[in-house]
Amino acid sequence: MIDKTCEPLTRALAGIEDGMTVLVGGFGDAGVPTRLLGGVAALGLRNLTVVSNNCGTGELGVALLFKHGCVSRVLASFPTQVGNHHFRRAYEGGGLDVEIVPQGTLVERLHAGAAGLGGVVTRTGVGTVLGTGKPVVVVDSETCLLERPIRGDVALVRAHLADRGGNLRYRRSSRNFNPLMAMAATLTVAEVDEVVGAGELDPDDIHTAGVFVDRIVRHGGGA
Amino acid sequence: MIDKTCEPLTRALAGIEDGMTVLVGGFGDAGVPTRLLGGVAALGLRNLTVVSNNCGTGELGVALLFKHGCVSRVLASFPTQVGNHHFRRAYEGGGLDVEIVPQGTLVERLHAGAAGLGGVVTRTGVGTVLGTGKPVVVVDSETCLLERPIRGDVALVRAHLADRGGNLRYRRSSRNFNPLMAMAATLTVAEVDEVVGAGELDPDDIHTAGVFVDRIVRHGGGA
Amino acid sequence: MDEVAARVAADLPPGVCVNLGIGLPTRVASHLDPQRNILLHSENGIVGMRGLAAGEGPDWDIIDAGKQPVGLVAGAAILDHEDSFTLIRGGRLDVAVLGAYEVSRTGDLASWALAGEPLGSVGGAMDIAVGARRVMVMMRHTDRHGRPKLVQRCRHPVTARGRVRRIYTDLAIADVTPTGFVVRELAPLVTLEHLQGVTGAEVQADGGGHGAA
Amino acid sequence: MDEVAARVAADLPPGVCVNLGIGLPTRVASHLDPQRNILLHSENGIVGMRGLAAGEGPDWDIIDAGKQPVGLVAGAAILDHEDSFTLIRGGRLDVAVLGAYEVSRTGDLASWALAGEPLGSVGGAMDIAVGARRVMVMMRHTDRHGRPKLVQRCRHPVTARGRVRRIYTDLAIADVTPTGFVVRELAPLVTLEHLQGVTGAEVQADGGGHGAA
Repeated sequence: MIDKTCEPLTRALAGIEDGMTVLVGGFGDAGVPTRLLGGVAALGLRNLTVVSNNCGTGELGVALLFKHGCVSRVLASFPTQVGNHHFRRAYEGGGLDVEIVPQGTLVERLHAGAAGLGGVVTRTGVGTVLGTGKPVVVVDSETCLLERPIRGDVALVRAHLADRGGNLRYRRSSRNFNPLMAMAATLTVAEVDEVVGAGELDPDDIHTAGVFVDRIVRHGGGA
Repeated sequence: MIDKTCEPLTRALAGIEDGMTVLVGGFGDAGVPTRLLGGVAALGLRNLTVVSNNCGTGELGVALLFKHGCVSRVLASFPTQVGNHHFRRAYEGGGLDVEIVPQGTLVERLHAGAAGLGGVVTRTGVGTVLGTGKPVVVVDSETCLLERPIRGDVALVRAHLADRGGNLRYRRSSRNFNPLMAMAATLTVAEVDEVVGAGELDPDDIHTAGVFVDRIVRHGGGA
Repeated sequence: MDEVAARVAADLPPGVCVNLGIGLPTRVASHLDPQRNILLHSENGIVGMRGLAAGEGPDWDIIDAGKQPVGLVAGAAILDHEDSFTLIRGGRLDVAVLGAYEVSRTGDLASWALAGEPLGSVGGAMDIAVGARRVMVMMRHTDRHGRPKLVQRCRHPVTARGRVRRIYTDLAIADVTPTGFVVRELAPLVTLEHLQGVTGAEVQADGGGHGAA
Repeated sequence: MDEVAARVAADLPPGVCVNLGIGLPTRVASHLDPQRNILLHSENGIVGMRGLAAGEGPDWDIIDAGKQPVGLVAGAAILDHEDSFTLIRGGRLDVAVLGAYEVSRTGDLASWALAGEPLGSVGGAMDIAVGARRVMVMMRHTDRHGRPKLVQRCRHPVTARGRVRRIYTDLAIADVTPTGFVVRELAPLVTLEHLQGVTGAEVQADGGGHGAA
């Protein structure tokens, strides 16, 4: 089995470039790959499209991407939170395009991207401003929106355990978007608490198969 | 937590009626709920629509539904196998409508049924006889089929472990279609090797949440 | 609003799976009778959520949709977001109790953004409103300026059309029916006339078996 | 066909994730060099499959797509069908080696049903053919009646259009190119003229750097 652990951080982030679409796991502060995000912010990248349920609070995680002006477009279900001053500032400064996506539609658009599907057919958003102007499909006389797949050039995910081959386990509700995003990108980098040897995770206990994961860094490592 | 274990078998199958759509977990002989299927066959039901990757071999499992003339329609990706004489006989006797569904399309149609989506947009099957006559959606100038959701009135699934509240764990590749089908039906009945108390499965180790499971029977129990 | 929360809790049928929206509906949790086996769902992937016990420290990997630390009941399960929204839209979420800015007489829900504000946060609300088998709203009867929140047509951006079945407010319990709002109960000392005065659409007295309290 | 299987195995780049179709392609597995870290995928939910070791008993919960018992390598993962087909169609299946009834000069694959037969079994073939990053076919050059299986247009029902990139047969290795079949290698003692005689479409000599063996 190939060893996917990867240090230093800059090596784990190699290939992430201006203009790319970056999927970021997490919900609120749970399951957010803070070390990876700190690393991306430090690279000084520009014009990233970020897909993340929230837009970060405080001085950690996704917030840093806004603080350092890395983001030109963000897709999120819940951007407005107390403490999201870096997002607010970026938004109010202009030059940041925000697309509000219903959380379940975000899920299914990521699933479509992950699974090579051409779109999502959902009732969610019909008759609302978030459905306005979108193509519709009528199924059994019910109107549904046809939503587009989301795929990342990169996914940054946060897990609890990994084996060297990239098999991942998450802890509690920090699982959230991480498994889905890990499958929906061309390059997937995981930040984990602990790395064990190949075969030390029971095949039935793996949440994300290593085949979806390209590189692993430890949560506690340096910048 | 409610105790979902349910005996005798006839009680676990109560409410399954002529003409219903029944999702049956399993791939080949792995992960097939044989006790539940024996029970359904013994009920002498008629005109069932069965959704199952395979159509059974020998004298066990899905084969019994064909043997006892319960099925008028079947959706499967791989019905033709050595030893499937009961399916063959039902098919050649007429009165059995067979819809061949590509395995990954079967997966996504079940997912759409499970997740309340209006359809599936997939490249799979385009330009083949299985795509002929189906509605298409053009996404970024690529033609995709629009496939319909599949939802069961009943799902019969096979797991290894359950807790009393219906949380399930599967063993090895007997997992296959079972988690998906467990989520895609109105009534889900699980056949398991062992039942443990609520709280004895770690919340991170559950493959199918008990909220999707209505009744549990033991694999070793009587007819 | 704690009496309202208690009333919502008492009205939930035993054994159901319920999603409580951020804000006021969260208060329903502390009024649930554990004997009635009600399963709390949180869209970020918990089935079997509970409030933290007195003195129980937070585990920041276990949070609710409002990003606050919570606990897990015995028999709880963790889901990823995909299975969590499969539960929501696929028929296994029996009841949603949501907060709202407005509810229209046809059951339209406005809960995710304010009219004229450039940004809103929809979260899982649209999926929950579309997917839950029964959508109930728990809110104050009027906004902080005293304006009606039960209205003829929503002024704020809509979350879902025609999905709300029942509204619990500090003044009344009303159902959305084909003929509009029907009052099932009035809070103590509240008259139908008073209620009509603070409601933006016609409120009908209950003609059926549910006598006004 | 074991030499062909060995050749396919040798041509697989190190570290790739590969799906081997039922039938002949399965034989590739026993020729893989363990040092090259090739991950075998089975669509019924295994990543990291291996053949049973000598004397190793079957575990009937661990089967391949052909329903035969197999083993798991250290570091293997079990997936449900949904994640397994996400892998297939989503870009993480690097190579598929499939069996075929026919391959057309434009890369159409016919592998799942015979012309005129009322029933066929498609299994995962259509998804794999559409989803794998590189689709290769391993088959005999002619059918049991000696008829060509590399053809102008498929006579049998098609699995996917224009997806096959390379074909390994007992007589040759050929690529599907914009101008049709180009022979990359001939088996020992096979001439291009002989190959053309048993092929249903034009076979072109390799004009590039891949000298015919």
